[in-house]
Amino acid sequence: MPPAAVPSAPSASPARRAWRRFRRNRLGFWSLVVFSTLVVLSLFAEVLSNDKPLLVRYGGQFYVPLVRSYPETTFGGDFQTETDFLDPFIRAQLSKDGNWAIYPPNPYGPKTLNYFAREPNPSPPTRDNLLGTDDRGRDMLAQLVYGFRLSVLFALALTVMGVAIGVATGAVQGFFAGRVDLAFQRFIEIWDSMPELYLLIIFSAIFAPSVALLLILLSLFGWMGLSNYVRAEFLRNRQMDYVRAARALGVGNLRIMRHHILPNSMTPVITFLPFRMSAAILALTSLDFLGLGVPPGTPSLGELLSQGKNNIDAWWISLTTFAVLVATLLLLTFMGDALRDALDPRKADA
Amino acid sequence: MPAYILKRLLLMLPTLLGVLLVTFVVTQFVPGGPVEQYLAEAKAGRGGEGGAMNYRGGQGVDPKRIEQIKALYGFDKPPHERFWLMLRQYARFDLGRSFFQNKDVWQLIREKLPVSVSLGLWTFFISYLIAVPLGVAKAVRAGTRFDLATTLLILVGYAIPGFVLGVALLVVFGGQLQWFPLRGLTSGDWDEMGWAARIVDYLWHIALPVTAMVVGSFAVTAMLTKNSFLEEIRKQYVLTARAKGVPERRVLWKHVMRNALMPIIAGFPAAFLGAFFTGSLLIETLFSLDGMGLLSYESVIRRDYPVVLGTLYLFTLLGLVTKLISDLCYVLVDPRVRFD
Amino acid sequence: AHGYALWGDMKYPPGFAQFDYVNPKASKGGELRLVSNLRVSTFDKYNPFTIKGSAPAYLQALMFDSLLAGSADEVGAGYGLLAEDISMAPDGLAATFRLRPQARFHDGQPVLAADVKYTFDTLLGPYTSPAFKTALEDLAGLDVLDERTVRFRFKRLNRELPLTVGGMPIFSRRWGMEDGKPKRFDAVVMDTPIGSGPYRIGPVRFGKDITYVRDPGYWARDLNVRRGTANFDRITVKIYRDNTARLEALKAGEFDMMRFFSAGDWARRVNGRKFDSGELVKGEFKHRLPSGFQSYVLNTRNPKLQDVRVRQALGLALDYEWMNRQMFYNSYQRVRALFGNTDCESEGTPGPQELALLEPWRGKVPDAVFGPAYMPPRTDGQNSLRANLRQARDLLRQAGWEVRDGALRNARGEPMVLEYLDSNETGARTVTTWARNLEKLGIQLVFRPVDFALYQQRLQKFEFEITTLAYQGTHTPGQEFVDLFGSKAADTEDSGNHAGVKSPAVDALLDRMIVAKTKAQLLPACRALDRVISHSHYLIPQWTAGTHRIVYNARRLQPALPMPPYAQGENWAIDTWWSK
Amino acid sequence: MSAPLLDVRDLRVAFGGKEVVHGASFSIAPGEKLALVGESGSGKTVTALALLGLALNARLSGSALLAGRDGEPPLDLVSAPERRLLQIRGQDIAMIFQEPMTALNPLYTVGDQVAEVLQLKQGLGGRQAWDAAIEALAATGIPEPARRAHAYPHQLSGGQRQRAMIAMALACRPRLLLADEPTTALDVTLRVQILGLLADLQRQTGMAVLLITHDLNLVRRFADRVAVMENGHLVEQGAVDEVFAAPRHAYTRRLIDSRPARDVDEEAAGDQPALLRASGMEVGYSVPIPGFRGWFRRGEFVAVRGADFALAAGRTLGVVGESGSGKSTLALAALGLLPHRGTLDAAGRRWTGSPDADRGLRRQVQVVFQDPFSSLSPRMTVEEIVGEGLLVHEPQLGAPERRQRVLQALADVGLAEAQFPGLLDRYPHEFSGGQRQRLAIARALIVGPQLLVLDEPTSALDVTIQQQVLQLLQRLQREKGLAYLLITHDVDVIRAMAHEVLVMKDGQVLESGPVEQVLGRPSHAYTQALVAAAA
Ligand SMILES: Nc1ncnc2c1ncn2[C@@H]1O[C@H](COP(=O)(O)OP(=O)(O)OP(=O)(O)O)[C@@H](O)[C@H]1O
Ligand SMILES: Nc1ncnc2c1ncn2[C@@H]1O[C@H](COP(=O)(O)OP(=O)(O)OP(=O)(O)O)[C@@H](O)[C@H]1O
Ligand SMILES: [Mg+2]
Ligand SMILES: [Mg+2]
Repeated sequence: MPPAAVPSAPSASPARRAWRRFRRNRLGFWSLVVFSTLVVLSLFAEVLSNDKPLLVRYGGQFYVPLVRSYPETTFGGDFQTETDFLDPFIRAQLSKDGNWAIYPPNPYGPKTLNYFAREPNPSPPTRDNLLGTDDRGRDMLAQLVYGFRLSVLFALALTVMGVAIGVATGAVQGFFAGRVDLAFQRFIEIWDSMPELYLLIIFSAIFAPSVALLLILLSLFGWMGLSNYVRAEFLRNRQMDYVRAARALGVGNLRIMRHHILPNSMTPVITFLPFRMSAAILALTSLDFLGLGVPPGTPSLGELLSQGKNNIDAWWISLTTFAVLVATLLLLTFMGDALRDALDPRKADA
Repeated sequence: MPAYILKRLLLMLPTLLGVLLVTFVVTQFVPGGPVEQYLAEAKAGRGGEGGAMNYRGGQGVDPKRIEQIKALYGFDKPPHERFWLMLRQYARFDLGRSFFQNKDVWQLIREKLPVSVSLGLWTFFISYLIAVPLGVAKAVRAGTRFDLATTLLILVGYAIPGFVLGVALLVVFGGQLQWFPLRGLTSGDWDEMGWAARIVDYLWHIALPVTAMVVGSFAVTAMLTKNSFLEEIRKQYVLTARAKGVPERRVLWKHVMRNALMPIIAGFPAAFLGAFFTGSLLIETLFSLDGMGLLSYESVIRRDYPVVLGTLYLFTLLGLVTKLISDLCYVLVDPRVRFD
Repeated sequence: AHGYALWGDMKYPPGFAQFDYVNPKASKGGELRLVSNLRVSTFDKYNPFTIKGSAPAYLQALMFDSLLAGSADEVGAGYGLLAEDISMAPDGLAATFRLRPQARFHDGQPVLAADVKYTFDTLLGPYTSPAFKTALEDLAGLDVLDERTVRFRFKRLNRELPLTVGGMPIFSRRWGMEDGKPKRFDAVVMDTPIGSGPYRIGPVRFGKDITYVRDPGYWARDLNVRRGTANFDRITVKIYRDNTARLEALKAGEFDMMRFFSAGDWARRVNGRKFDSGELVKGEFKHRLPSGFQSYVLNTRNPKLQDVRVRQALGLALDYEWMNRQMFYNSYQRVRALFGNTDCESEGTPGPQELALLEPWRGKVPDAVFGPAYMPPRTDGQNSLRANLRQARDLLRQAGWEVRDGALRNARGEPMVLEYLDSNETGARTVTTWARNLEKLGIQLVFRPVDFALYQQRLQKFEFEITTLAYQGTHTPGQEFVDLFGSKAADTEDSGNHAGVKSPAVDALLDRMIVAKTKAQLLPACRALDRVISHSHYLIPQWTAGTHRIVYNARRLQPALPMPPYAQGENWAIDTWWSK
Repeated sequence: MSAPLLDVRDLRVAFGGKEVVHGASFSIAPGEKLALVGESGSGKTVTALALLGLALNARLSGSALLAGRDGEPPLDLVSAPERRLLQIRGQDIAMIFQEPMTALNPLYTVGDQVAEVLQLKQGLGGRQAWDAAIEALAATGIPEPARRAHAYPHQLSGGQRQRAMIAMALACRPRLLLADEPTTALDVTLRVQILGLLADLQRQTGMAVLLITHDLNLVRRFADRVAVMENGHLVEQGAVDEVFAAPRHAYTRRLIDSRPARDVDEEAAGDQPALLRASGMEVGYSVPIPGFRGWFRRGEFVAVRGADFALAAGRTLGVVGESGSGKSTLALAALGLLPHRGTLDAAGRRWTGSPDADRGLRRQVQVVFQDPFSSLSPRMTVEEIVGEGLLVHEPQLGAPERRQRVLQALADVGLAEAQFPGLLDRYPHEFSGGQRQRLAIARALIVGPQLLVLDEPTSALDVTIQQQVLQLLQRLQREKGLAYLLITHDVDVIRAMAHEVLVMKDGQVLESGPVEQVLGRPSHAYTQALVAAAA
């Protein structure tokens, strides 16, 4: 056997090699770095953007409001409920003799109203609110940070759910074909033309809105397109020799689907992944008008967008949101490209 | 083949029945309906031009009147009977009359068509006309700076939600600069215009809404085109064509194109017909256009069940037929494909 | 008589020349371009009365005359338009109208008693909007006495009813006639209405705009109630579906006048070149229309809201001054109580007549009722929000609610969580601040938007805790208040008593109110009721605009200034302005 | 020898810095037939493509002078501008590609594709070009060319497609034809026909042919001279007879020696019980019936009718027959992957069709498929592929033990970690064809079967590798007493491997019996033709 006929010898596990292929796509790799940094940062949003100080020294004692909540009475206030550290009264208390407090870089939380703003809401960028406020007087920067977190996590979850359902149903149809396929296709056709809006209205009559409910409802209807693609791939791949080979080996259907056909049918899934993600981000807001969106007041990019539309003169709302959205989408797309490379072992790694 | 087509047509029956049944059942559980809305109106007293709620007290509406109203909307019969009546009606392609408008559903659809067709078709054509060549160019120049730059561009376009872009366009080009009109499909003096002027006027009116709709639609098509082109370009027959001495341009546009665009071409009829009936609620509202998007949204929200069910019936039917046509197109475009 | 007034005190004497607020020498001609303000912003019929479909904006007002015409500088009065004489039966249970012989429909035929009867029969028939039936609930019947005389019979004494019937549009029997036979009224759709009003339908583009043209031979053009009105030759109503587009169109000069309801729009977005050049003018016209009572309604069926101290505490947390400054650009006034801007409003300490009505209920109503009139808490001046919240905290403590484990809890440890129900999300913006302040008290206010139909359903069944309702004000409160605050209504699903008010004191005062025969009897009852309701904190008053905000094109339009105090926004302009 | 038509000097081709052809020099005279041989991946196709300027993304150096027409100066193909090359292609130099299915555009009729060259190169109008295309198709011996011209590639048989390819290449009467393995995809009988055809055409037009192949039988029959390529080096060239008689280079020798050799246990089966026995076995595919009846029922196409055979341990039953005769169908049925009628005993049991019930039997009957590449899941590593059988049949094994067994099985087929670092984590595409076939064999062997069904185990491999695989199979049979059901259409392979033979045509077993009898004294006309073609 002439050794030269064999490509250079790698000796790393498949996962490592996939990772290497991923890294070879520089754009994708750096997108991943930036994106994960952003996500991780947003996971620690509470430290970065919060109305609670990180550390307070009051009356000779230390307090960590970020972790524990202290009633206002602790700092000489009136109320037993949690302290509002933006309140001038409390601020005054905390800057009296020897007391001090360390605030996060952006001293607003996701729901904090800048109650003591000078400008009417929405206010353009000022020194207090670097990116301005939204139409309720909440700090835009905080909104973006928390909105990004919620939107991305939600989109991830929705995408995962959609892909899971889509792949599973597509796989079943494609793999078993014949009658199963025929029946399932009819089912999809019917399901597809369900009056979603009515179902949502009915649901909203029964349940209070929550992100989880929204996730479930949107997942119920978001899988059909993908399912068809996966089905087509499965229909094609089930005829392949390697499937036959696995059958001849006595491998069960489930394992054939999972280990043999599925990895080779993922192209459409990955191609549409970034688009699905961004669609999911926008979907967050699509049901707001029914009162079915995320619980009101929850910061989300979608809500900011519709605020931007309603307050077109408040450019700082739409522009910043839009920037975040585009950046996210670009990062996702580049990552998707790299992922496709990574999952294709035929691409040379190293 | 005729046998196959007939078989597919027959398969539509259970699907249609299923769709109608499911929707009908669902509507039974939706809160609020025309009768309830009638009662609410009765309670609010004279609505009209005052706008705000002018409260007149709710001493209750005469039960006899309620029965009358129920009969007016056909709710005096039990559901199964209504369903059966509806099916009989649909079998004759009678889509019924709107609860809230003095029109039958056919007429409503016909009225909304010009807008939907304008928006849909132009969006469809422009997005294909730009996205497909762009995808090809990207494929040929894969990995170059051009590829990257255009990717960036179309993704930015994709990321702007149509309604936000629409508002921005409206304010800047319609309001501030006044280059484009703010509403409608045509100008007021349309009827007095000559042919050329009419065409110009029409294009002038749809420029903004179509732009708002089109910008986001490049990305997916362009990317899809690019990927399938890249796939095809590596195939052996391309080499054969080159070896024959076929110039590069011809190789691309004649040999590769047809293969690469197979899925897109085959999807054409569905997308094309879809363009007739899909509306965009937000764009239509924004530019004061009266199209399908608004109709379907309003009928859902106002519980105009005949419109909801009638359009659903029609569109499902059309959708199934176009799916069949799509499949047949596949056979036309790709001689290898066979369905029977 | 030449007119009718609720309490018999008409401002204009018989044979008056014209209303004071019109310019009899206003030039006639020109065009007024308006934008449709209807929610369903298209039209598919010319019949404004049927259930199905929607008619173009302003059609009813411009094309149909009524028996009486109101004046905009006086309340509760109407002067003969189609009718030259109105006479009341001594018991007030019938009103007889005699029609003017010169009154003509658009088809040139005289307006006769038969037409009036036909109109009312139709409006009360099965094919028209139920709203007419509701409004004419107390109408017992209508007799044609002779060719030009009709008599309306009433089921019970209702001082407003002559004005109500007098304000109904009158149309011809021949409208919708086909081959000499009348069509079913709901089939009268695109048939051009045969009214007797100053305008007729001109060029129409469906879904886009409609133009009304002035009838040069309008029979009443020199009548005193019409003199100086209907000055424009053409009135075009354009349809824009979207707020942004409408605003841009205004700035672009697509129409001449537009009324604004949004404070944000008014303050931030109504600007641009045409404003700088003075072509477009932002006019704020102060009116004296009843302020109504737009309020947060607290549903006292909910055990948590049964204690008046809790309700008062909730109101103390509402920082209206902040909202007005931060969100409304200081453009609103606080609603004070039920009868703002009317004679029925309570002021100062109760007078002797009021005391007489209230005294029997001492102890059963809050003591504050006997003190000064209700004033919503303020947060400017010496009263800061913190002070209000402190007071609220004390009230809650008295009511048995204390903060424990980060939430306000009662003795059983139940947290105070309230749900605010709304039919869309725009309300969230204003509720947010309130919720924030309530949080300081340990109260969680959950915003719950639902689909409109569902919202109505839940309101009908009183399945809500807090919501916003905007009640329109009135100068002549009557029967409807029984439905709003009466004990019986509290137990009737579908009634207007959303707050669930069940108080014998209120019932008694309502009783006094509706049996009042004279203004002197009515006013103390109203004022006393006002005190009881507002001091019981069923409603947390919101805000109201004291002005009409109107942008108009000063190059094309000449406003008829000053505005009469009871003018209704754009109708004032349509009626009395003229073209430059 | 007249002045060369094409003179290639020190041609080097590099892809992205990696040189794959290292300085090839050769020349072709007009009317000459030069064969370029060498195993897969040695650089033959790349050399040919380089001559046409079609080696995309490749860096070329050296020179390739093509003599000018009618006394024009010669043209260096390596440095010629694209514009000139465009004229040359199809006109002066034409190429026939390896794979006729993928080399034709699936969406155009073959007539269109042939006519396109004529239109482009000879400036014919549409009508004329079409007629000329039909003529060209006719010249290749396609029956009913006028009708076939309207056919799409997929509607033609492999042989017809190859002819269409040839017609396309020859349409403009090029001076040089580059024929890249024009026959690999074809049946033995067709192969002979096509070469005859090429020879005829060449005689008529006097064109030179560069025949690329790794089939030495072909070379011997067809070519005047031969050039041998190994790893991008042209190691030897000369007249065919000379090179074959006295190969100077070791590699050439190896190529020539790689005809399959028989090395099997010849002991008669005797009383050994049959591992696989079929009698009257019929296998059918359900196919749609056209017309109205087809809505409710499906018809049946019987692909194997009434096959009887028996196979004992340690023996090989060879199945030969032309393409589509039902060989693979027979094999699939024997594997229980297709339902059948008649009786079929596999290791004394019957297939039930349920994966669970059949599991025991699966362990004893294993299979190696025709195309090694497509029968290996492209996204599974060697360890997963080979170890999967253990997962299914010996789930109790722990990971380290399983890995041990996998390594053992790979060693059995001659793949060792020492030779291929990181062997277990590689993917199939990282192996050569022969190695892949070994993987497939290892996958089958690891579960310890007694019977191996081999569906054309060597057809996708080149000669040297084919030989290795056959030797491996022979060794395994000797050592483990495996029985083989060997399907092939290569008579040489049957000769080397089989004890008994089954000849199939149109689903029917034409004849069967011991190998010497069937191949030595073929009684059936078809068998005779088969044997003759392979000589
Ligand atoms: N486009 C390319 N990019 C990089 N390497 C290539 C390219 N095309 C061919 N090669 C490499 O060049 C070498 C020679 O390939 P070539 O196709 O000429 O082999 P061959 O002799 O024709 O083999 P076969 O008999 O399998 O057809 C191989 O190692 C192959 O991997
Ligand atoms: N799934 C199928 N449905 C219908 N007919 C089929 C199917 N598979 C194969 N056939 C037909 O069965 C016959 C035998 O096919 P089979 O694959 O067994 O041939 P083969 O002898 O293996 O040919 P080759 O040498 O080309 O591999 C052929 O005529 C083929 O067209
Ligand atoms: Mg090759
Ligand atoms: Mg086969």
